[in-house]
Amino acid sequence: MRHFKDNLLRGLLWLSAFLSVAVLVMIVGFIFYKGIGLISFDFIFGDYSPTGDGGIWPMIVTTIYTVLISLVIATPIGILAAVYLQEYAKQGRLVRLIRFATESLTGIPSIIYGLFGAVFFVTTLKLGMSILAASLTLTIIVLPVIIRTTEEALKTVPGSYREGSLALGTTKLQTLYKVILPSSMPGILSGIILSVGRIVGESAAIFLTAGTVAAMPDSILSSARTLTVHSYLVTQESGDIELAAAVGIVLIVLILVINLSATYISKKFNKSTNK
Amino acid sequence: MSIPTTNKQAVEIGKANKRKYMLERVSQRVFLFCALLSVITLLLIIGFVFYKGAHPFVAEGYSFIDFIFGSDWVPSEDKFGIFPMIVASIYATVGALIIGVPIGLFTAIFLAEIASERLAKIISPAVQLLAGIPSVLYGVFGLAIIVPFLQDTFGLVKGQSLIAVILVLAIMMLPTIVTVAETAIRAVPQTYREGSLALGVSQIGTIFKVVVPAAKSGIMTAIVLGLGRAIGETMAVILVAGNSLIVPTSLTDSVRPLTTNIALEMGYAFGTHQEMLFATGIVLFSFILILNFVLAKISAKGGN
Amino acid sequence: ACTSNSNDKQTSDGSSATVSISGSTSVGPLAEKLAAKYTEEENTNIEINQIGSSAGITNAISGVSEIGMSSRDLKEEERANGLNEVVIAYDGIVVVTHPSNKVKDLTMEQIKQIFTGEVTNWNELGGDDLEIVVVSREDGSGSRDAFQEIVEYSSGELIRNSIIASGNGNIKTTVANNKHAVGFISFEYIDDSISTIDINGVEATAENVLQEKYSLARPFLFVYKEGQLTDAGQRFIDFILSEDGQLIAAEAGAIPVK
Amino acid sequence: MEQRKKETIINVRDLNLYYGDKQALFGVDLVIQEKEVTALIGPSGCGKSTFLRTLNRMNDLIDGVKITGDIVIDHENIYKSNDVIKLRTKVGMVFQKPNLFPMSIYDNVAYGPRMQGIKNKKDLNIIVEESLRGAAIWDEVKDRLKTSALGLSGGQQQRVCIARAIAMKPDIILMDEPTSALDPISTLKVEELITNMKEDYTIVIVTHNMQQAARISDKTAFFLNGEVVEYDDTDNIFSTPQDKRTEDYITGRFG
Amino acid sequence: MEQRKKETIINVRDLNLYYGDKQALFGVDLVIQEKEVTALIGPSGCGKSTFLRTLNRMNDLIDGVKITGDIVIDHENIYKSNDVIKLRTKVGMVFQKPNLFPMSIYDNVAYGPRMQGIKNKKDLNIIVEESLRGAAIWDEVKDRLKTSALGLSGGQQQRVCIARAIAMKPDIILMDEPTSALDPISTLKVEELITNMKEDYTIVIVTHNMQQAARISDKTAFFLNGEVVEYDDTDNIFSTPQDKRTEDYITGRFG
Ligand SMILES: Nc1ncnc2c1ncn2[C@@H]1O[C@H](COP(=O)(O)OP(=O)(O)OP(=O)(O)O)[C@@H](O)[C@H]1O
Ligand SMILES: Nc1ncnc2c1ncn2[C@@H]1O[C@H](COP(=O)(O)OP(=O)(O)OP(=O)(O)O)[C@@H](O)[C@H]1O
Ligand SMILES: [Mg+2]
Ligand SMILES: [Mg+2]
Ligand SMILES: O=P([O-])([O-])[O-]
Repeated sequence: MRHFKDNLLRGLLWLSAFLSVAVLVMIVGFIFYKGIGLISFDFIFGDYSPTGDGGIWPMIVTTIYTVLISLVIATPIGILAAVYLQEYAKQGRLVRLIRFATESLTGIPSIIYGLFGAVFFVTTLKLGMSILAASLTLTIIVLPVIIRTTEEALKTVPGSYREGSLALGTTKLQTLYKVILPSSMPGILSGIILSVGRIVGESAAIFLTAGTVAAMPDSILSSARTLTVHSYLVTQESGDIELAAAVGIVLIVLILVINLSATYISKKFNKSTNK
Repeated sequence: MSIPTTNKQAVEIGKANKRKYMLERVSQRVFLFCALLSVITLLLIIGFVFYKGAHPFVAEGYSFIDFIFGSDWVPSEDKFGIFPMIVASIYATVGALIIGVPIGLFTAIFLAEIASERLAKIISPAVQLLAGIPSVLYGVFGLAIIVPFLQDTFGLVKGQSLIAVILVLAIMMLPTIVTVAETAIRAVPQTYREGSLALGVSQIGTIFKVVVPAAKSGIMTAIVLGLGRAIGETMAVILVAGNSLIVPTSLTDSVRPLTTNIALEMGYAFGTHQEMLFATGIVLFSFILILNFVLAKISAKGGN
Repeated sequence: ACTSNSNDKQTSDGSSATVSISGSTSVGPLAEKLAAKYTEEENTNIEINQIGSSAGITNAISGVSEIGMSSRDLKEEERANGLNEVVIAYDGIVVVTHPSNKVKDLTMEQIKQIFTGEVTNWNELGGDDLEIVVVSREDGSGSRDAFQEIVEYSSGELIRNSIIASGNGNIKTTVANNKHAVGFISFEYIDDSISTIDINGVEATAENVLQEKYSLARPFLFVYKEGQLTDAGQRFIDFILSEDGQLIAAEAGAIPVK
Repeated sequence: MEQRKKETIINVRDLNLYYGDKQALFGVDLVIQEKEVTALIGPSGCGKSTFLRTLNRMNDLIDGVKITGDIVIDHENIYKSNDVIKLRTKVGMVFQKPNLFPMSIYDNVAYGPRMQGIKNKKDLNIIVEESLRGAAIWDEVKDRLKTSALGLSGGQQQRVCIARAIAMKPDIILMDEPTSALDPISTLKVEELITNMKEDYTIVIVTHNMQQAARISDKTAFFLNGEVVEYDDTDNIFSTPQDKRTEDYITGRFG
Repeated sequence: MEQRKKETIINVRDLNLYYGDKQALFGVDLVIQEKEVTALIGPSGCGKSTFLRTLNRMNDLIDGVKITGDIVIDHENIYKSNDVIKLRTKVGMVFQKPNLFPMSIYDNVAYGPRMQGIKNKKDLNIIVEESLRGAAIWDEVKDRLKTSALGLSGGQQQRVCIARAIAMKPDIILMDEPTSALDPISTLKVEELITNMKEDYTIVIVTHNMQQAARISDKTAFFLNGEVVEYDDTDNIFSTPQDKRTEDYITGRFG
């Protein structure tokens, strides 16, 4: 009986993993199958042309800008907020409020962020439709993700590390950046990787704040079009699935590169602290 | 005689340490400020949405009850009822949870506990990659593969349906759930596993009775984040939902969830129509807040 | 960089001015093509954001953009803000079905019956015994407004369980993948994946529109606030209305003003 | 001694164990009689824990561990059979550091029996009480059985760990310094317990406390650098060690 | 005894400690002389660890802990001063379970000094070597200083923990059963070390090993249920305990 239940559960575990992987293979396979025909040097590095035979280089550059700016702002704020919640705050009303706020933020549809960004950053703060306004909106979107994952990572650091360090007459701050943060780095990093995904994949919030200008941005105050917004417009308006998929291939490769570099950095980090 | 542990009046603090304490105090303020930023933005967003969305009810004499329970949404004829969308949102979210959560958690367990390190090292990053695929592409995939598949396999007149939405959302929440839950499960101390295995408990028994419960908090986070993705998703859903304005009675009906309604019409809306879309946002908000509240209660109960 | 209109951008040393335009996603592609041609010769920077007609009009009113693009007529409240409008081209709308559909010709009345749910099977119209699946655009869409006005039914009459697709491309993909479906799109988007329906025996072509034989058409508008249009903006509009500009519009699938 | 007539229950032959490239056990031969207490002593890092963990295959969990040689328990070559669950039900274990689960005290002790299918509340209550009494902790926890086990002090936790192992009624119990976190009174209780348990169980215990080894064990094995230097009746080891190194170690302690 | 002339370094008066509602220490009074070894003994859960942790305010880390009473260390009321850093630099600690950081052995030992601003490599090298020698672990780890400290066996890890505390050159060192995870040889070395350290440091040690208390300590305090039952010269405690409960406890051990 026990055996049967075990085997059933084990079977379900394998089945679930298989399904997840199968879905992944199907989606990525679909995107590559549809889009690979359009991929060429000119497509990736060429300038955009509205007649359809141009490239997507301006969108690639815009996408990289948004990822970098959003992360540069959101990562430190998110980590520090998580540190406050886990390491400093006494469990109480304030913490519950902050947690509740963070959790609620994760559930807000991006379209609402987009509308908010369009009114607050674009109009009220007079940033105009721009990469900066979009990045600030994205910062709000990924902040909860970074906070939550960092909190979980911090929780896994054994209390004995904190005691060991504090008993040596170090401050909380020293303990934090010498012992606690290094030990929770892999968890924090997975949060950042999730955030990159969210930023790169966002469309609704971006096109309301950065617009859809299909040209190389002059500065972060320029209005511009990210890869995802591009594939969104292409799908909605021209129904050109091949083109949307081709942009998708570029997106996937871009995400892959970002993830691999993040993993590489985390490995280096671990080497210098652990081994 | 009592000595409070947090004594405010400083008594002779070492010179070298003064700077450290200063830094400590300053940094704590900075940390607090960062933590409060999410509260501030939440308040700003709520304020903004409510300001816009409450206007028709406060100033233009529309009835909120009619808005919630009305089943006609014809903006050009001044009819704003979102009942079908509320029902659609609930069905779609619950459906996606029912499919996505077990598969996601089981995949996470598989990767953390069952798969060889080699296999996990290949699959985990691949699943993380899925998290990065833009939702539009999921929508395209849904429109080009899932919708025709449903049409052909079940002989439907149209594949744009509640079930298509559920499938797409379930797929979309997978990577988040798998990644976060896997991290949490891996973090469970090895001593728990040893303790259980040494009692002659099978690996599977150990996983489900000791390891998973010990990772509960992280798993809840995974579900909350996955749920967030499902509720907040618009672009993929627009493409596969069909967006019909009917109260769904079967999985094969076309539906229009709340988010979709906002995204679909916001670019074209003006005046009261636009404000009603913000009002839809308020309903969505309440929906999310209630869900978070329920989840928090559940996880608190489990914590005892 | 488009909060301010082009006045601020125009510098005395003769470097390029910027004209910011935002609005309809139907007008957007045409505007992009016109701008591409125009900026080849003129030292002007034209920013085009495709964010929907209403958003574009709002931007034109608030000054976020210099010019708004609309694929529908202005509403009373919008006009009240002192907006000017220029028709830059017309756009034909065509009813489309799955290529396998035998029905090739319908009357206006039949189209109305389809979209209001009076007719629910293709065999009532001489086609196969297949249920009809209606695909429409979202409420507020310029295309839908125009279509309903000409076919003469209201949003409230639209059959309830119709699929609502959020763009020309989306309608096209949906119809191309469903042998039950019928929808409507702009002329620009016609291709082999769908089949087009003649109305009262008249084919959907630009020529037939110009000769007023084919009535499913609506204007593409540029709107701007009185006094806010810059020289650069004015010159761009002039270019569009010129012979060269209208030629480009025709090539792009739109119907010239003259 | 009359125990001599007892049967061999564990037979270890030429056991080598490697952590990756690093060898931790070198050709260990050891024959353990049933219903005796066998003590493993030796300096830190000599491989006592490692050896102990081979007996219920807990080393299987560590990546890169390689084992050669044979261990026969109850006529079955445990590294040839695949039924680790049966093995571990038969061979219980108490670890060096308490490793209670994040559940209530009751649930910790009832965990093993429950997983074996015992559902009846009364049966479970009896098992839990008996086991906790057996581990000399019943009186301290009987009023808080439903509170989290992690709120106990280290010593209390370790005794609940022992109770948890006892609850499975195994044939053999492996103990890795089970009393190193206990106070003398509890230690004494546990030692008494071990002496009593000898009637029913075979016990293999790692200890640093030579007095303890002398007090409770029948046989003692002295480990050094992954080898068994000397293995004999406990009396002989402590009175007339054969090997110079054993003598050094023992006298070093009491010298 | 000549130590009598030594000065009081720790003076505890009427100390009560509560974990939330639960009182764990009851009116503890204790005067500790400098450059002596004071042993705290008592059954499991009696509050020894809790008391020890009040001396460097490690209990501050636990939510809901409330303390009343006074602890004066080196003429300073430590719960009136806000400088915990200074306090903890002056009062080092070794824990019951080894708690090395996931860094190299070298970095673990150099951690404290580095945090105090010592950057010079040569100075650090000297401190690390001296501390490791002091903890009787230098020979075992000198060739792998740069490898992870978590790869060491429990006993080795605990000795590195002691080295880490020594590296801070504190006045007072608190030790919570520091040798419970050590084998006899290392234990002996550490005991010797403690006896030597007495020249420079004041040591407060929690131990379950009464022999150890007798061997190394000058004073012994016997705790029971959060109270100090008896506190006196170690010789007196073990030869002529005044309180019946002390006697029971001690004889229970050796009875
Ligand atoms: N997981 C592991 N990977 C690599 N080496 C290990 C591992 N566990 C133990 N070792 C090494 O194997 C040797 C034996 O370790 P073991 O823990 O068996 O010693 P021990 O006799 O139990 O010591 P102690 O008395 O301190 O518990 C030690 O040198 C240790 O460093
Ligand atoms: N964090 C805590 N919260 C609540 N109660 C606690 C906590 N830590 C310890 N206690 C309780 O306080 C009492 C004293 O515990 P303490 O750890 O000081 O005992 P001890 O004498 O050190 O025992 P041992 O010898 O087992 O280490 C015990 O009853 C214990 O259950
Ligand atoms: Mg060991
Ligand atoms: Mg203790
Ligand atoms: O041109 P529309 O996108 O408004 O139909």
